[in-house]
Amino acid sequence: MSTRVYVPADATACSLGADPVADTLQGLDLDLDIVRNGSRGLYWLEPLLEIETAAGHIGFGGATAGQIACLFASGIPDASHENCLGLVEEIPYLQKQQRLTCARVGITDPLSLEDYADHGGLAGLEVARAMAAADIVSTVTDSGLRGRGGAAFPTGIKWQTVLNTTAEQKYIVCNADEGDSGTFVDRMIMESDPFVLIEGMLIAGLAVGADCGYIYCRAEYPKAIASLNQAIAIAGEAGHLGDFQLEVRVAAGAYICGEETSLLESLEGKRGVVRFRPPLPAVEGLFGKPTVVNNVISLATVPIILARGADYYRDFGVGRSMGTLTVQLAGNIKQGGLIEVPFGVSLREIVEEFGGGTASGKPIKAVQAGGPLGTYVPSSQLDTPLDYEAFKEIGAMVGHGGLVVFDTDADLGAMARFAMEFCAEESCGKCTPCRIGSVRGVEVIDKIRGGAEPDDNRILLQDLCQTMIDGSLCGLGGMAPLPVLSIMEHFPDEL
Amino acid sequence: MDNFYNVGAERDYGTPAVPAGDTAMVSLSIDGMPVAVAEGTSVMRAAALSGTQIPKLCASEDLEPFGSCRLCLVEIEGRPGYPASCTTLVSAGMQVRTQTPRIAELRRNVMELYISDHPLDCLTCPTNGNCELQDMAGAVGLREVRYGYAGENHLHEEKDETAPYFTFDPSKCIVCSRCVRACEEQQGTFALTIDGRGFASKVAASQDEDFINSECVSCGACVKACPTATLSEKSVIEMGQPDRAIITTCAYCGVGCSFRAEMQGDKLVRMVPNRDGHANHGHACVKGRFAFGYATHPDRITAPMIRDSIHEEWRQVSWEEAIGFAAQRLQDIQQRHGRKSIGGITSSRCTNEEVYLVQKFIRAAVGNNNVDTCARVCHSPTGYGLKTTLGESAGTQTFDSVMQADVIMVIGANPTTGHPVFASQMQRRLRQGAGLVVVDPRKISLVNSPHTKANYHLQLRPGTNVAVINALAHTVICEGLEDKAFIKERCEAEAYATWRSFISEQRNSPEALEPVTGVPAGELRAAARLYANAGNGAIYYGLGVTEHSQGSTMVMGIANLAMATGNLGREGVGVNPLRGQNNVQGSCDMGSFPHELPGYRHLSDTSTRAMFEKEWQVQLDPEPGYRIPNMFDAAVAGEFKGLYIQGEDIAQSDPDTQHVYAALGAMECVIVQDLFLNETAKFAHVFLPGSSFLEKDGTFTNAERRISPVRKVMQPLSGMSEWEITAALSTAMGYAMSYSHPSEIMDEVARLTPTFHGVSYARLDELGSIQWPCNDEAPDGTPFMHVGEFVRGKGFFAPTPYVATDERSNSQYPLLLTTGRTLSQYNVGAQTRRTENMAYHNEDRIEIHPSDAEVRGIVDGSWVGIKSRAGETVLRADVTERIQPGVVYTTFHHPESGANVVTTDNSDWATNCPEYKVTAVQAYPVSQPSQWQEMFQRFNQEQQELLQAGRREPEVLARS
Amino acid sequence: MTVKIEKLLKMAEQITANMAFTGDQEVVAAKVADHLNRFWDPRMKAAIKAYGEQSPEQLSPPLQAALVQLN
Amino acid sequence: MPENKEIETAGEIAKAMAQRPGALLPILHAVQDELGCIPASTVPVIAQALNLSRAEVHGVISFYPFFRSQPAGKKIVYICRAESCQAMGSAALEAHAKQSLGIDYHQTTADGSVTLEPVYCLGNCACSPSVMVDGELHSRVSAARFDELVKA
Repeated sequence: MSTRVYVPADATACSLGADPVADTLQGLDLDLDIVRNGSRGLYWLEPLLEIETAAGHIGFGGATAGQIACLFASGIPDASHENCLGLVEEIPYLQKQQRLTCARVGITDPLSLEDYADHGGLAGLEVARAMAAADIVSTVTDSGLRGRGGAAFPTGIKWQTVLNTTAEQKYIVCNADEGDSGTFVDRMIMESDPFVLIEGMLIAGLAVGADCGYIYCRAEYPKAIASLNQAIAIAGEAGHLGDFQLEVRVAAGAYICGEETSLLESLEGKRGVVRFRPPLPAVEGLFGKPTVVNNVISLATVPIILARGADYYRDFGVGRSMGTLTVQLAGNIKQGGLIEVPFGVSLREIVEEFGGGTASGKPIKAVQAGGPLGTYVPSSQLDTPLDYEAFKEIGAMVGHGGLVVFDTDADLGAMARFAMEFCAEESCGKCTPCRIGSVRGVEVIDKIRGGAEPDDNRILLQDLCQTMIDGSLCGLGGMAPLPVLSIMEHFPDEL
Repeated sequence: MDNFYNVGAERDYGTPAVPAGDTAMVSLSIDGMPVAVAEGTSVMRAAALSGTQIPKLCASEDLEPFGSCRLCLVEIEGRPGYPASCTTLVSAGMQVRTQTPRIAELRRNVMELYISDHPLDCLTCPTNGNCELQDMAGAVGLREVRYGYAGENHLHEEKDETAPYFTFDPSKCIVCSRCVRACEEQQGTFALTIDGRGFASKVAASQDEDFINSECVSCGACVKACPTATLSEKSVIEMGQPDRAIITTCAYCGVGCSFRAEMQGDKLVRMVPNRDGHANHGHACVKGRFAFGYATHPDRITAPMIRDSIHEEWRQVSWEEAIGFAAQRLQDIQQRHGRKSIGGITSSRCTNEEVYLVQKFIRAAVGNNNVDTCARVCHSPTGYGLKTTLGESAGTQTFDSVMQADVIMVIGANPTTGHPVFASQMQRRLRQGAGLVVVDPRKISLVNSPHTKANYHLQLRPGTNVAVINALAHTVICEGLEDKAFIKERCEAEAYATWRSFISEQRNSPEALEPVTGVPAGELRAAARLYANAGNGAIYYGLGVTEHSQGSTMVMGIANLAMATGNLGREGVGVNPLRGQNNVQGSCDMGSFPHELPGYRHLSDTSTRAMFEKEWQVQLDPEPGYRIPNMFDAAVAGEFKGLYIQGEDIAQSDPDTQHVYAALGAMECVIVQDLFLNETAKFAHVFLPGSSFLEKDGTFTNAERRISPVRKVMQPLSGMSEWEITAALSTAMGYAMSYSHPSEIMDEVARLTPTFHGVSYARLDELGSIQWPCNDEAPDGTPFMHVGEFVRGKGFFAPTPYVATDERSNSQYPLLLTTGRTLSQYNVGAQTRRTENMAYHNEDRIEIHPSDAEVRGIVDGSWVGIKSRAGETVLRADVTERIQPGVVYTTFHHPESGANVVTTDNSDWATNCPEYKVTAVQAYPVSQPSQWQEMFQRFNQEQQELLQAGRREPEVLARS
Repeated sequence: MTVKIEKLLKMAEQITANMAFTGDQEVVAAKVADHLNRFWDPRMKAAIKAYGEQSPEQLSPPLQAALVQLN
Repeated sequence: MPENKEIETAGEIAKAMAQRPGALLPILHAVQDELGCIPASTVPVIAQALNLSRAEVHGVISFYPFFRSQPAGKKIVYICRAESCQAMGSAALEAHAKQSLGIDYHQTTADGSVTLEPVYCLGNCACSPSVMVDGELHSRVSAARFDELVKA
């Protein structure tokens, strides 16, 4: 019997040489069954080669194609090999996690429906098919699932609105325009477990009465796009889609299209300019029809909620932050990767225990949480637990769960400038505070950093930030000042 | 009551009004004051209605809310943040605060950002004094720009001055997108966009090119929408801001747009479409908006002129002498050749009052019924056909009715060029999802243009309209799609039975007629089903219906189809002729046909005649007089000798030019009352200088029967109003006319015409405009007709056999020529050719399909000879697939084109409306103008010299 | 035949052709006569009537019948 | 490709895809995949196929950084400028890239070999700084590694 060997085909794994590893293995004169799985998210170990044994998968980290010949010199290596990481499941980084949404990520063959079903896939859809639409919605509502894209709006309530709105056509739109720096879990789901997203969308369709769905995926994710397209074809052939029309639409490099209304504009073939609200997309969304717009993670979490029940999911987490959060650990970090944990774990635990501190070995200066519009959390606040409310208390945001770590060498004044620059770069240009304000923000920061009337200009910058926050049409202009203000507050010497 | 004279600036409530209807009222408080407004109203509008102007830049009542400028932010009790009042709708019990310290600060800070990227040249800026940015900076109390002015900016963007009437100065742009939205929402051309994004966002025409080369059609909506000087009229840049405005009505097409003529003293600075205009709702086109320069063009003739023969120099004379000369000549002719040897032609470009007076002059002073109107050559079949079937010679709907139509059928009309403002409204409805069927030999732009696509384009062969309408009706009847209840209740049973059996005959089936029409039967059936199954099906048609040998039959066929499907008598449906000129409807209403008196009453009707005889104190001839073509024939035969022509260029506009020339040349006294020495005036003996619409008081009646006021904004350059000229001529002929103001003429019309009983200038002032019938039963006018009952009682199904025209292609004349209009030029072009509209269309071209061009060796832009049985001319080729093989097309805006040299004297069987739309021709490459064109050049040269010689005279006299 | 008569004849025959669908000559003639009476100048009517009396073979039968009924 | 051939190709693509709801972005992607960019000359046929104005299509193309109206160099190199990569020194990498190639962002080297573009996150943030060369993602890119990638 051949031995099953797993080599991730995940984009990050491939960027670290996974493909040549797989090719080399293919060329070996051994009875190997090579599976191109996704990544488990232990990125500091990629390419992580896994070999199936009776005891479980054993791992070999950081394999290069050149090392493969050596590793397999005397046949298929076992756990006794000096480079073996042991059982992958027992690597603390993984062991300490609670994988619900990402239960299959990195474990299964992403495009094997059989593998998917064997690992609990399709169970949620089966349950949903036997339920009334309103019951599916209330299950999701009861689970406490909140939009994981950043806004943290209760998913069930959004679905309820769409369900309640009468229309001859409704849509399910998956926001896969994951543009926040420090985030990559959407990509991982799409590359490593695309069926779970499809299943989530099908359940959403059943719940609100929609028979058409679009996945709006950023163009920077070619592997995710390919994986989704294949998975949709496979699911379709297997009859799982039924009458549901599902299509991947490729974005074109505009960050603002992650904002749901500009995403809808873009899907309609227009400039990705933000719409005012109300009307909510749930009432007048894509092509003016009621539309569920959910993030990849939100939709990918739905199947397990249906399969295991609202209570099962809700019981993870703390307070009003229920279930698990997929944290992505990035930036200057020793052990970057994906960490799915229940809400409530402290920031410090994540960056220090999971992340192992900075890559540079220097102390942590700050962690930017929640993407480019998120605040810089100073090291003094690292004991804050990861939950929406606790974060809110310190003026921070969970967002899409991305954490970008900066060491003490970081020039946070430059990062404040970058926040404004990014806003200027990515502004859709519709509203004035964002369109002009962001450009002026960069200029005022330059003046401060250049020593030109720094006190007046600090006041002006504060004023500008508040104008953008209170006056902008959407979250880009409304939140871009947050990192700036957090730096001004916590690191007054740097700006 | 609004006074239409010297009205102030237009008020702008920020967001569109909620459409009237059974809308609930919502009570809320704004700054502590209770307010009640219709549900669906924006907070901004609610505030404005209660007298509070919330600062705004991107919002405008003409456009859907957008929410980009962020100046209109307010606080609402219980809601987080600062919602934009333009995009927030009122709700019951809402407590709004429009002014708080934080809001003031926010608005000031937003304005500060705007001004940090704006030139500080207010004092020398063309919109100084009329700039919303300036006003808002004042309103929010901006006192300093803390960013300075050295930051990134757009101050060095280059100005685009390529458009003829306005400039685009991007350095002053605040990217509010009002221009882009106006182009999309109001005009429907989508010629503008925002290029790039973020700070680099800028307004761009088409693919970021010069306006003149872009898709822009110069409707001016963007210019009106612009809150700054970015898009400015060149006239304003040149003259400065106007200081007063007078509401008047456009003198171009049958849409009849209401305009604010904005003035400095007696100088017209600009024409701005009136938001309260019931036909146009604040929209305009390149003609009405900008092409008014002809009114003060040096070619205007402002002094009366006479001469004994057409080869003599003109003599500039006093009004008394000219009128006396004309009256004496006419009387002399009558003495020698009889009472019926002279006649008159009224103009659809003149006011109702002027037209009424000319027909009165002919009937009462001249004493015969030889009066006809230029509607003879455009919509006379509409009068005949609709009167016969429905009982009234007019379109059935308001323009606004189209907004309730589910399927629109456009037959033989090209609204985007001929009736652009209505086309914009129609396209808005199409964008909302209404279905569209186009019946036209040409691929007009409605067939396929941005956001407009016909479900079916029935591309018929010219001359086969009736076959197509019969096949449509056949499909409706034979597939059981008719509205049986409507027919039973509303129509004459016997006539219907006759018609039904006729239309059901196999010869009227789409399949049988396909070889005749060239329209695939399957498509035709599908189009019939679409129309018949629409909740509301509305038909709009134009001269492509009427200008045929079976024009009247076709009009009746359209009415039949509408009756059979129950598409009459309510909003959203109907049969709607799109009238070519501004006052076609009115000139017909005013009784300028030789067989009927005002209000479409036949001369043979003794009681009607008696009423007029009593009012006019004359005896009226009960027999019809000559129609225009009959006049020409009689003139050529030597039996018709004198003609009074009011504002109408028959020598250019009427078919078979050489015949018209012969007729004019044969007459002893041709009196032309016009602005310019037009083609007809070159054959005249008396020239009476007319006045432009800007110099008139009166009314025009548009295609929806809407009577709108025309207001004098400047004195007549000739010193005499046109109605005064006619009255003076009449008096000189021995029939005294004494009116002191045109309103008295309208009072007389109202006294004598039941459908006008309720019309008066006072009521027009009160209502803005009135759709007739307006009388005791309908004191505010009648938006749609035939509600509950047809004007004639029961609807009449007139059988409409298809009789092929004599104009058939053969080996000698293998192509069919059809004619039409362009957007930028109007009719014979007398007005528009004397404006910058020449930048868009400076010559008539012949459209020919590539396959027809190729076999003849014709290439795009080359000279092509066009020869018919009537004559020959030469035009440059426009090789295009808009036209089908076997068909060629041209316009006749330029006299030297000689398009009507080619058209024949074939005409509608019932009304003699010329068959402009079908002429069998041959086309071939040539290298020089036609013989006719050479003759035309020589004649024109001679006449221009005779004019110049005459016009020099007074100067010489003055010096001597 | 003068040009004018030629035209009048053409117009009258055109009217007749468009009225001819019923096939009943009497009805057609009545309709044609009514039309001419309503819309034609008496001089035109007189001219064609005179021509019809002079050269009846040049006219279609329903038109001949119609001309008799002219005022 | 000659201009008329480009127009023809774009027209065929647009026609084939026009019936899809909101088809403009997919069409623009397909045209760019086929022609390497979306030449201005192809805008009219794309607009026509979708019942859009040229202005609208132009507006859309100019909105999205991914679409280009001019052909790119043989290689398109995207350098991530986002925070995670900055935390790992991408600013220095950017400076190196611009200096060694002698071009700024959105420019192409004189020999037409490389077009340099910024990108804001490649989703590879655990292994910053990231660079994407012709769709291939690269992790933890140093200046030396950058030079190799560009040369290869």
